[in-house]
This record gives sequence, C-alpha cells and structure tokens, in this order.
Amino acid sequence: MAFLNSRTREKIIKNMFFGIALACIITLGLITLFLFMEGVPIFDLVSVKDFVFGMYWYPTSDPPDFGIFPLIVGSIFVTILSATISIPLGVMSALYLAEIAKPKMREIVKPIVELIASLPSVVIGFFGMVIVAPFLQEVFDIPTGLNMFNAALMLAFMSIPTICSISEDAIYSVPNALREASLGLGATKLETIIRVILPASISGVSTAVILGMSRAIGETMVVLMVAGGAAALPHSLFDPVRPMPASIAAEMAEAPFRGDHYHALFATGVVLFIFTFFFNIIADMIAHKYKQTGDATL
Amino acid sequence: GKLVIKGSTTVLPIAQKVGEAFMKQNPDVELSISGGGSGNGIKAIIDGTTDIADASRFIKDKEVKLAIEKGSYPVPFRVAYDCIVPIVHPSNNVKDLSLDQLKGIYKGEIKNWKEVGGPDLKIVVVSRDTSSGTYEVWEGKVMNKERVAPSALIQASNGAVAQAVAGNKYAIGYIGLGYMNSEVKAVSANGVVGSKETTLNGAFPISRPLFMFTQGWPEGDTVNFLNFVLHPEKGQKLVEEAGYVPLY
Amino acid sequence: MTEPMKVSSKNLDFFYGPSQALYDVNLDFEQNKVTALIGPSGCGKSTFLRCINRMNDLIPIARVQGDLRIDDVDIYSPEVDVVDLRSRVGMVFQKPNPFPKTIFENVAYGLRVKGVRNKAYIASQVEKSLESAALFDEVKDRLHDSALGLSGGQQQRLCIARALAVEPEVLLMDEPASALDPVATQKIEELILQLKTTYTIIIVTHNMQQAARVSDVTAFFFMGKLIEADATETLFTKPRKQQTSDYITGRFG
Amino acid sequence: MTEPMKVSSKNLDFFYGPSQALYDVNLDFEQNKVTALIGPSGCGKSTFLRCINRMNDLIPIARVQGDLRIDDVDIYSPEVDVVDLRSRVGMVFQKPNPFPKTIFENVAYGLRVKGVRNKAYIASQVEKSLESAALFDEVKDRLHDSALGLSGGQQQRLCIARALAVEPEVLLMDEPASALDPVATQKIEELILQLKTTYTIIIVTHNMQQAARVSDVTAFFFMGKLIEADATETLFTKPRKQQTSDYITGRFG
Amino acid sequence: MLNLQTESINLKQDSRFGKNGAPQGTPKSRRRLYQSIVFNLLRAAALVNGAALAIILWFMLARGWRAINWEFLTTAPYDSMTKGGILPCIVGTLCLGLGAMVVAFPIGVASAIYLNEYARPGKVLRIIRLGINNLAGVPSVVFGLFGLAFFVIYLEMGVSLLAGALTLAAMSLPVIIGASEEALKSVPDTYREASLGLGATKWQTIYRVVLPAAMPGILTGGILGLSRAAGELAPVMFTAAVYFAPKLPSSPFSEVMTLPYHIYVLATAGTEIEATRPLQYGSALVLIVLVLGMNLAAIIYRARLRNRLS
Ligand SMILES: Nc1ncnc2c1ncn2[C@@H]1O[C@H](COP(=O)(O)OP(=O)(O)OP(=O)(O)O)[C@@H](O)[C@H]1O
Ligand SMILES: Nc1ncnc2c1ncn2[C@@H]1O[C@H](COP(=O)(O)OP(=O)(O)OP(=O)(O)O)[C@@H](O)[C@H]1O
Ligand SMILES: [Mg+2]
Ligand SMILES: [Mg+2]
Ligand SMILES: O=P([O-])([O-])[O-]
Repeated sequence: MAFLNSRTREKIIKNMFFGIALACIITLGLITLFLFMEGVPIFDLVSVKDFVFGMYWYPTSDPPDFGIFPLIVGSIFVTILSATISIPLGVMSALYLAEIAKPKMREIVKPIVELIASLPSVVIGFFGMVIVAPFLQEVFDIPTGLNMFNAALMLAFMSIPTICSISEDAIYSVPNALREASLGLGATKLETIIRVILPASISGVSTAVILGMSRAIGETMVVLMVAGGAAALPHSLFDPVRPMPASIAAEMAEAPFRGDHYHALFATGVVLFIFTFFFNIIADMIAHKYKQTGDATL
Repeated sequence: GKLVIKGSTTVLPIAQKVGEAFMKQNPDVELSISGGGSGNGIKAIIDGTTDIADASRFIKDKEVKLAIEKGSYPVPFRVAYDCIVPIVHPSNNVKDLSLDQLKGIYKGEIKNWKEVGGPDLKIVVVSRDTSSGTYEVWEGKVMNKERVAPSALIQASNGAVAQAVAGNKYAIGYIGLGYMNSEVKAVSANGVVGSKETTLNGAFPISRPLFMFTQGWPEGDTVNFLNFVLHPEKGQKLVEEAGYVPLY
Repeated sequence: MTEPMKVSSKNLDFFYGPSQALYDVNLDFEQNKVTALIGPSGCGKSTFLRCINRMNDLIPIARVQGDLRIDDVDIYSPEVDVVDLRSRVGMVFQKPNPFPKTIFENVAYGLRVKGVRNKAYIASQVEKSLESAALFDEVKDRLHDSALGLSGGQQQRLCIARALAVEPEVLLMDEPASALDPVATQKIEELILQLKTTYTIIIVTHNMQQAARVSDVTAFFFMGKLIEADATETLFTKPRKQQTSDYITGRFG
Repeated sequence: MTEPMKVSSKNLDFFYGPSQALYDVNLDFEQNKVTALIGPSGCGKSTFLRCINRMNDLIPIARVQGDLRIDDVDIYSPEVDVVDLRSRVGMVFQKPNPFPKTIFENVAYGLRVKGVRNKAYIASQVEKSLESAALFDEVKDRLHDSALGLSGGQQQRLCIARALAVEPEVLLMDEPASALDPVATQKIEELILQLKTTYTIIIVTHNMQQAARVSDVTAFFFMGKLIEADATETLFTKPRKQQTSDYITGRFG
Repeated sequence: MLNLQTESINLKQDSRFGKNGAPQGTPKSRRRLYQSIVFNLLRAAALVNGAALAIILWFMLARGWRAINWEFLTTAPYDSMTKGGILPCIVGTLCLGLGAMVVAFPIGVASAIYLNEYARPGKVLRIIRLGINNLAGVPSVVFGLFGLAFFVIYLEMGVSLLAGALTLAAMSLPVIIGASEEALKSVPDTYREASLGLGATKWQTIYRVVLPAAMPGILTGGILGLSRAAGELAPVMFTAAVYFAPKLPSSPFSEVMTLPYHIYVLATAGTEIEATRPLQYGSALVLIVLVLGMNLAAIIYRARLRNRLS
C-alpha cells in the first residue's frame, strides 16, 4: 500500500509538471485566439484582399481606408535591407569566433555579442533617432534621417547577435574529424572553411539567419522611433517607411476601443504574427532535419 | 485619493502642468496621467477606468450612444483653445499661404516652393500621425476631408514636427501655437496670423477647443481638479504657460 | 646507415601545455617500408604520428622540440609551408571521416583545393586513386552518391583514396582499422601491403597481430618514450627490452 | 542446486531498441559470495548488471525478456516497486560520483529519501557505513566538508559507504576501481573482501587479476552471451571453453 | 631548398602515373593571400560589432553621465518632466521585471524539468517544443496586443502593473525554459543514477540532487529573463506604462512609469524634446547600466561556474 502511494504520488507529480509544461502552448493558443478574435471583425468592413493589398492606410479618415500593403512592404524591405547587413556580418563574426579566434579572444568576444543582444531596443531606437538620424541627414543631404536605411542599420545591429551566436554554435559543432581530414589533404584553413565547414553547418547557419530575420521583422521600438513612419511605398533607400509593428505601437493607444481602427490594428498584428510564425516553422523544420541526419549533412 | 487622467496627447501638457500644481496643493492625491489619444480617453470614460478624459475633439455620436448603453453620462468641460500654425524653415521667404495652397501642398499636388511664390526648391511635407487629434483637425479644416499624401514625413508629436522643419530648408509643417520657437517661421493662413487673439475671436481658420470629460457630474477630487483647471488665476495661467490659448 | 631515410626524428620532445607527451624520440623511417607504432593507450603514438604532418599545430597548447626531417628537410623550420607539407604527407584517421559530399567530390577534394580545374585530369585522378584503394569496382556506378551511404570499411578505403589523390609521399595511418569489422580490416591490410610499393607508410595500431601482418619495422612506445624499434619479425620474437616483451605477451595494457 | 540463490536469471534477453545486447543468460548468484563478470568491452557486462537493479528502466529504448529473481521474487513483475528494489540492491559506479554535498549528507542521502527523520539514528548509521567502507578514520574530522574535496579513491569508498547506509542485500559494482590508482584500487579490493561476509556482491571488472583476487565465482561474457561461469580458481586454471581460455590468455580483447 | 625538393617529387610522380605535365593548381602564394584577405575580413566583421557596441555605449555615456546624480535617481520628475529625476521609472521597471519573474520563473523551471527529466521523445514533446520555439519568436508588439486584449480588457485588470508583469512573463517564459533546460542538461547523469540507485524516487532525485546542482545555471537564466523583461517596452506600452505618475506604485493595479517608456515619450512625444535631451540620455544610460549590469553579472557568474565544474 505504501508502495502504491509513493508510486501514485510520483505519477501526480509527473502529471503536474506535464500540465505546467503546457503553459507555453496555452499561452501561444491564447495569443492566437485573442489576436484573431479582435482582428477578424475588420473583415466585415474590408475584404482580406483589400486589407492586405490595399495601398492606402487612412484609418481615421471618413470614410477610412484600411490597406496595409505599404506597411507590409515597409516591413519586408526593412527586413531584407537589414539582412543584407546582418547576415554577412553575423556569419562572418561567427566564423571568426569559431574558426580563427584564439580561445582567449573567443572568451572575450562571445560575451560582447551576448551583450549586444541584451541592449534594450528602445536604447537602440533612441540612438538611431538622436545620433544616427542627424548624421545621415547631414552626410547624404536628405529630407529626414529617420528612414528605411537608418532603421535597417539599427535592426541589423539587433539581429547580428542572434545570427552570430546560433551560427557559431553550428559551426563550432562541426566535428573536428572533418577539419583534420581537410587540412590533412593540404587544404588551407580558408579552403577548409569554405568547402567543408560551411557546407556541413549550412542548416544551422540558415536557421540562425531565419531566426535573425524573424527577430528583425517583429522588432517594434526601433522601427517605431527610426523608420520615419510614412505609410507609402518607398522609392529609395532613404525614404521613410511604416513597418507593421511601428504602426501598431503608434496607433493602438489612439484607436477607439473595439472600433474599426482597433480591429484593423489587431488584424495587422495577425499578419505580423503569421509572418513570424512562418519564419519560425521554417527554422524549426531546418533545425529538425539537421538533427535527424547528424552532424554531417550537406 | 486616486485621480486618473487619460486621453489626448494634445491636452496632455495642460493636464500635466495643472496636475503638478494641483498635487502641490493636495499632497494626498495620487495622480496618474497618460496620453493615449482622445479616443482612448473617451473609451476609458465609457468603461469607467478613468476619472477624467482629455480630448482634443468633441465626443462622437457613436461614443455617446455606447456610453449611455453602459449607463454613464460623459460631461464635457472646455478647458482651452488650440490653434494650428503652418511653419517653414526660417530661410524660406514664403509668408502667407491660402488654405487652398496648403491643401495642394499636403495633397502632393504642389511640389515646388516656386509654385507658391517661394524659392525653386522641392517641398518636403511634414505631417502628424493620422491618428492624432491634431491631424484630424488639419484634415478637417485644411484638407476638407481630402487626404494628406502618404509620402509625407510622419512625426509623432508637435515638438518633433518643429524639429524636423527647423532642420530642413525644404520642409513645411504644422504645430500647435505652444510649440512656436525662433528656429521655425510661422506662415499666416488666408492672411491671418495665428495668435491668441485671432484664435479667441475666431479669425484664424485652423483652431479648435480642447476638452476634459468626466463620467457624470464630477465629485470629490475630480471636481476640485476641474475647478482648479478652470480657475482664471490658477489653471488658466498654466494653460497659457503650456503654450495654449486660455479660455479668457 | 647508408640507405636514404624518408622521415627521421632526432631528440624529439613534445608537450601539451605543461605535460610532456613525448620524450627524446629518435626514429627513422625507410622509404617504401611499412612501419608500425605500437604501445599501450596514451603512450604517445598518435601524438608522434601527428607531429609528422604537423597536425598538432592545430592544438594551441602543443609545443614541439627537436628535429623532424622529411627528405632531410626540417619540417618545423619557418620556411616550410604547412599546407604544402600536408599534401605531401597524407593522413588516414581512426574513424573514417568522409566529407558529407559525393564519393567523387571526396576524392577530388585535395585537387580542387589545390586549384586544379582540368576536369579530365581530375576525373582520371579520382578513378586512379579509387582503384589504388581497391574501391573503384564497388562504387563505380554511384560515384555521385553521398559518401555517407558507404559502409564503414568502404568509407575508410574512400579516405585512403582521398589521401592518395593528392599524390603524397608518406602515408600516416592512425589505427585505420580499429573501427572496422574483421572483413573490412582484412581488406585494409591487403591494401596497405599493395600501397607500400609506392608510399612510405607509418601506421599506428593497438592490434599486435595486425602490426605483425602488415609492417616491416615495428616501434614500441611506452609512456612517451620509444622503447625499442626493430624489424617486425625480430621485435616480436626476440625483443631486447623487458617492457617490450611484457607488452607483446599481454602482461599489461 | 540445494543452496538458496540470492539472485538468479533465467533465459534473460535484453534489447536496446532493435539490437540485442544479451542473449539467453542463465546465471545464479549465491548469498555472501563475490561474483565477478568479465569479458571484452561491449560484451554486455554492464547491461546485465544494470538489469539487476532495473537501472536500465531509465533508457527509453531498453527492453528485457525472461526471468530475473531476487529471493525468488520476479523483480520485473508489475507489483514490484522499483524504488524499493533499488534500495535493496545497492550500486557503485565506475567513476566515483559523490553528490555535490557534504560527506555526511552523501551518506545520509539514502536514509533521508526513505523519509527517516531521527537524527541520532542517521548519525549512527552514517558513522557505521563510513566505518564499513574503511573511510571513517580518514574523514571523521571533516564530515561536513564537501565530498568533492576527497581524493578519487576516497570518493569511491564514500560511494560504497553511501550504498551501505541503506542496508542493501546485494551490492552491484561496475568496474569500481578502473578510475583509481593502484593504491586506491588495493584498498577497494580489501574492502570488497571484508564486505562479502554481509553482502552478496556482483562486480564487473576488465582486470582479470582483480577478478582472480576478489571473487569466488567468475562469469565470462562474450558478445552478449554468457560463455562460462565457474569457481574463479577453476575458470582461470581450467576453462572449459576455447573462447574463455583465449580471453584469459590475452589472445583478444 | 624545399621548393627544389617538391619539384623533384613532382617529376617522380609524373613518371609513376606515366603522365606528363599534370595541371598546375593555383599557386601557393595566391592561396595564402586569399586566406589572409578573407581572414582579415572576418576579423573586421567581428570588430565592426564590437565597435558598434562601443560607439553606442560611448555616446550614451558621454552625454548621459552629466545628468546622473543622486537627485536624478531618487526623485520624481516635475515641471513637465523637464526637471527632477526618474525614481518612479526605475521603481516601475524593477517592479514589472520582478513581477514577471515571480510568475515566469516557477513555470519556466517546472516546464524545463518536465522537458528534461520526465518527457520521453515523441509527438507530445515535439509539439511542446514547437510551442516554445514559436512563443520565443512572437514579436514583442504582438505580446502587447495580447496583453491588452486578454489581461487588460478580458480579465479586466485595466492598465496596471499586474497586466504588464503578466504580459512580460508570457514573453520571458521561453528564455527561462531554455536556460533552465541547459542547466539541467549539464547535470551529469551519474548523479541521477546514483540517487535512483539508492532507492530515491524520481521526484526525490530531482528535488534533492538535480535541482541543487542545476540551480546556479537556472538562476543565471532568471537574471537574463529579468534583464530582458526590464528592457522591453512594446509589451507594456498598452498594458502598464503611463506618461506621468509621480508617486510610486501602491498596488498591483497601479499604473506605472517605466524607464523605456520614459525614454520613448520624452524623445518622441514630449512637449520639450530638446530641453529634455539630457534627461533622455541620462535615463537611457541608467537603463543600459541596469540591463547590461544584470547581463554582465550573469555572464561572469556562468563563466565562473564553468571554470569550477571543469
Ligand atoms: N589535445 C591534447 N591535450 C592535452 N593532452 C593530450 C592531448 N592529446 C593527447 N594528450 C595526452 O598525451 C598523451 C599521449 O596521447 P596519444 O593520443 O598520443 O596516445 P596514443 O598512444 O595515441 O593512445 P591511444 O592508443 O589511446 O590512441 C596522453 O597522456 C594524452 O592524455
Ligand atoms: N544506452 C544504450 N543504447 C544503445 N546501445 C547500448 C546502450 N548501452 C550499451 N549499448 C550497447 O550494448 C552492448 C553492451 O554494452 P555494455 O555497456 O553492457 O558492455 P560492457 O560489457 O559493459 O562493456 P565495457 O567493458 O566497455 O563497459 C554494446 O554493444 C553497447 O554498444
Ligand atoms: Mg591514439
Ligand atoms: Mg561497462
Ligand atoms: O492626442 P490627440 O490630441 O492628437 O488626439
């Protein structure tokens, strides 16, 4: 009887932990539920197509226009632009850390990368606004320093740590046997990196890149403070844009409760959520495939 | 007691200035002031989550209906006037613009300063967030319900607009009277210079009253606060200090 | 000695940080002979082997002292190019470690990194190497499949082919058959006997029978010291040192 | 057999997922005897040992078939409580693994998890166990220091004391001295000889001299099969099977 | 000398394969040049990161330190926030961060225990992991929307410390789970086996052996979670932060000022943007010191831990 008791107790404890472990799923479920609940009513007013592809965002006019295409384009452009900066820098830094840096150097640089990751985004946004923007405006003689380029620069800075540290893990975990095999055949270190290490760690590196971009597309404060906020398609690098998170953050407080504007902002949140959700699923799929086939995949 | 004030970012500086002075006189009052916009304030009044709602526009019919359904009766108090002044870079020689010209510029139809008698320079349009009360007034009184071109630079506050125009010789913007400074140049509208007098006598075409709403007739700290705001020697002095046009 | 020595070490000391792994090793390797290094685990066999192609350079704390020559050139002198050295001294590792590439690309790898572009030459070289490694017939129909699909023994022969493709002079093998089953092991041993006509081969093994079967000369290491080196026949039948005879009769290790 | 068998396995098969690690093992262990399990690496010694206290339950893919009894009770029957079983069958591991706690707390651990609260009893039990493990004199002045400060040999004796404190009947030891130096090893061996008056001991060792020194019975495993089990003296001098004699003369492994 | 050697060898090999003039590869010097160019590029990339961090810190420090004094840290702002300090912001930020940890830490650690100690590989585990990964990827502003719709409106908490802390807790959950799992994984299995071998139940093993051994790592995760929560703004913008509330929060239902929000409103929507610049820099510097300080502490602590274990 006493045995049974202890066994039952263990079962209860296990189930309790299981229950708690579901917290993440539940939270995710609630997020999805409430996002959709508050966002979907806008589609009584505009069709999904008009919402997503509409060119005009005049939520407070009479009659209003709820087209978030410029916002989506703003988000995508800013993300791509920042990726063109952050991917090379992040992956190259990762290569440096994993393959070239002396252990001592690695010990110093890795924490620095982690520190960058922990800088509050509002500080980076603030920096972009008060230091970088006037600088850009002066150097390039443009109407405003708060623009796509500035935002991309700041976003790149924010996503580099993600890209760098995840790729570094992937690169570092390439088995030494492959490194030795290549060097033993008379390859230089660089040739080894390019022909063996990178191909072998490509899935880890791509996961890193996707997660980095996911971070950039969802980042709020930086684009809110730095992107300039014009809800129009940009024609040049230095045009202001209004990415989705910026629009939500700037307008939510002003939108009358459960009004059309409010619902439209939630619907924008849904679109943003779907974007990042796809990024994460892809990253997860790559990471999963990578795990199954072991450390030596092509 | 606790006193929560929410709403219009335009009224926010008034609420804050007056609130600080009010707290000095009534140290036991725990004051919380937030912006959030006129709509947000009125929503909070309807929900009963705030004591006072600031608004830079009058309550809408829809909102009144909603309030009555929930059994609350918002009471408006006019606390100040605001006038919105077009501004340009000090180096710009343009002195006056008609409302039609302003509308043309903001619609994106007038693209060069020389079309309105200025230098041969491209016009860079600076505007406010579409969801600000200030923008709503601009849209209503200048644009006649037509829209500001989406390519306009968007700034989040009056101060930011002033800054943007001060640093850019192509730019035009609009700000509340309280934000005027020497780094920007005010332009008269339809020949009328924006000032306290032209606002009060109604000559300046782009002006509006500012409100505070309460839920039902105010009592306790709330009524004390509103009396303080409306007091010609106390609140209204601070309104003027904040750069707005006092009621009297 | 009058014969030309391909590889020769004189007073070689080796350190991992503060701890010494090799003590004053003097050992010469004849051209076109197979030399086996034997000894208990941790005695420094691998360390010594990896000195010969300077693979130990990769270990930050490693330090080498003394004289190690190939064709009478000190390979630790500053003028020597490590990359070049390693393409002259091929290496095969304990666990087969093919690249996650096709079979063809594995063998072509050494040529490609050298910058060779000539496709016909590469193809012929790949085929020749695979033939030398006694693997060509088994894989000729799937040269462009992933090398990871090969069996362990095939993978190890692929690694040998890969090493041969860059035409090394010396071939180092660190327990090349220890991860393989008996049949695969036999194939590798046969291969070694074939290859010695062309290469100078140095092989580390913990299997004394294997040493006896494949090598001409055997060197016995113990605790970082070279105890004894002699013709394999002699060493196994008439060891001069007590430690050697203890080891080969299985008294310790 | 007429004598009572403490532990007995009948037709025991064991699988890690699809691969079988033990084949039809039939082996009995007498009370108050030391039985040594020997055999080359990977032959299944540890696997068999860990069947006896059901430590293999922790491996998700593990599966057991057949009959394993302690005091004639099938320990794999559903009524048996694993937790209780494990406190009756103590285990000592290859590498000393004291908890990062004080010496006292390490030994008291088994009692505490059983729910014993009586401080005096715990203290006396700790002292007794440390004495049985021949460690008390060395540590009596620092019972409340961290166990991680002990030497390897002391740590291993501490682990034995920790196992003894819960008063098990059977003591399983998986290469308990393989991580220790000769002096510490000797201490452990002496300890085993002392302990066998009270416990039934099963010890895995790769050191045949050790098996010869400490055990009454030796069982030889090869490739998952029990080849031969006999009195230690007999097995080492007159093995019945060729494989056994090959192994003990060092012909392979 | 060595070159000579190589040439003679080439000749020999050619004769061996009966092939004349094997194609010459890229010259050694060129290969080495490429390598040094690329390696310097990689080094430069790493340097750029460090330099960017240094530039940001330098600007904040150079322009912010003057604003910081005792009064700045211990008083509330006044005169339309052009004067005074940021005490309510610091307190609000810390309250939000700690509140989030009070909720997220136990849940996160318990989830990690389930994942690392109890769960067997399979569909359920994969789904939970997918959930965690996706939660980690949800944009912070979406957390804000969720907090607004769920805590503020649906659960009727109003804009309050509580709603903000819960929103932040949801956001930090994946961070804490990740760190805790890492810490649990680093506890050697031999501890678990030893404990189980002594007749301890699984829970006893976890509670008495595994958790104490993993605790430092888990706490490091907690600190990281706290610092992340303290620096975030988007999730609390609609759920907890207000423009001006000079008195310190008195209950979980108080609205609070927070450092990030303070920086944001002063810099973008304030009435006196230029006049309050020094205060903005000062606040930013305080926030940086707060957040980086916590991170640095965690990093150093973890490094020490690693050294001790190895
Ligand atoms: N990277 C390293 N850092 C520090 N010490 C090392 C390193 N590699 C090997 N050693 C030490 O150097 C000594 C010799 O090691 P080595 O690998 O050469 O032995 P071995 O004879 O090849 O043994 P085995 O038969 O087990 O492969 C050992 O004591 C080993 O612990
Ligand atoms: N957790 C596991 N999962 C899968 N296979 C395992 C596992 N543990 C052991 N094996 C396999 O089971 C077989 C027997 O292993 P076991 O550990 O029992 O051998 P052993 O006799 O103790 O060897 P050693 O002397 O090296 O400790 C080996 O082939 C081993 O690879
Ligand atoms: Mg070795
Ligand atoms: Mg074992
Ligand atoms: O905040 P508003 O006054 O612009 O609504």
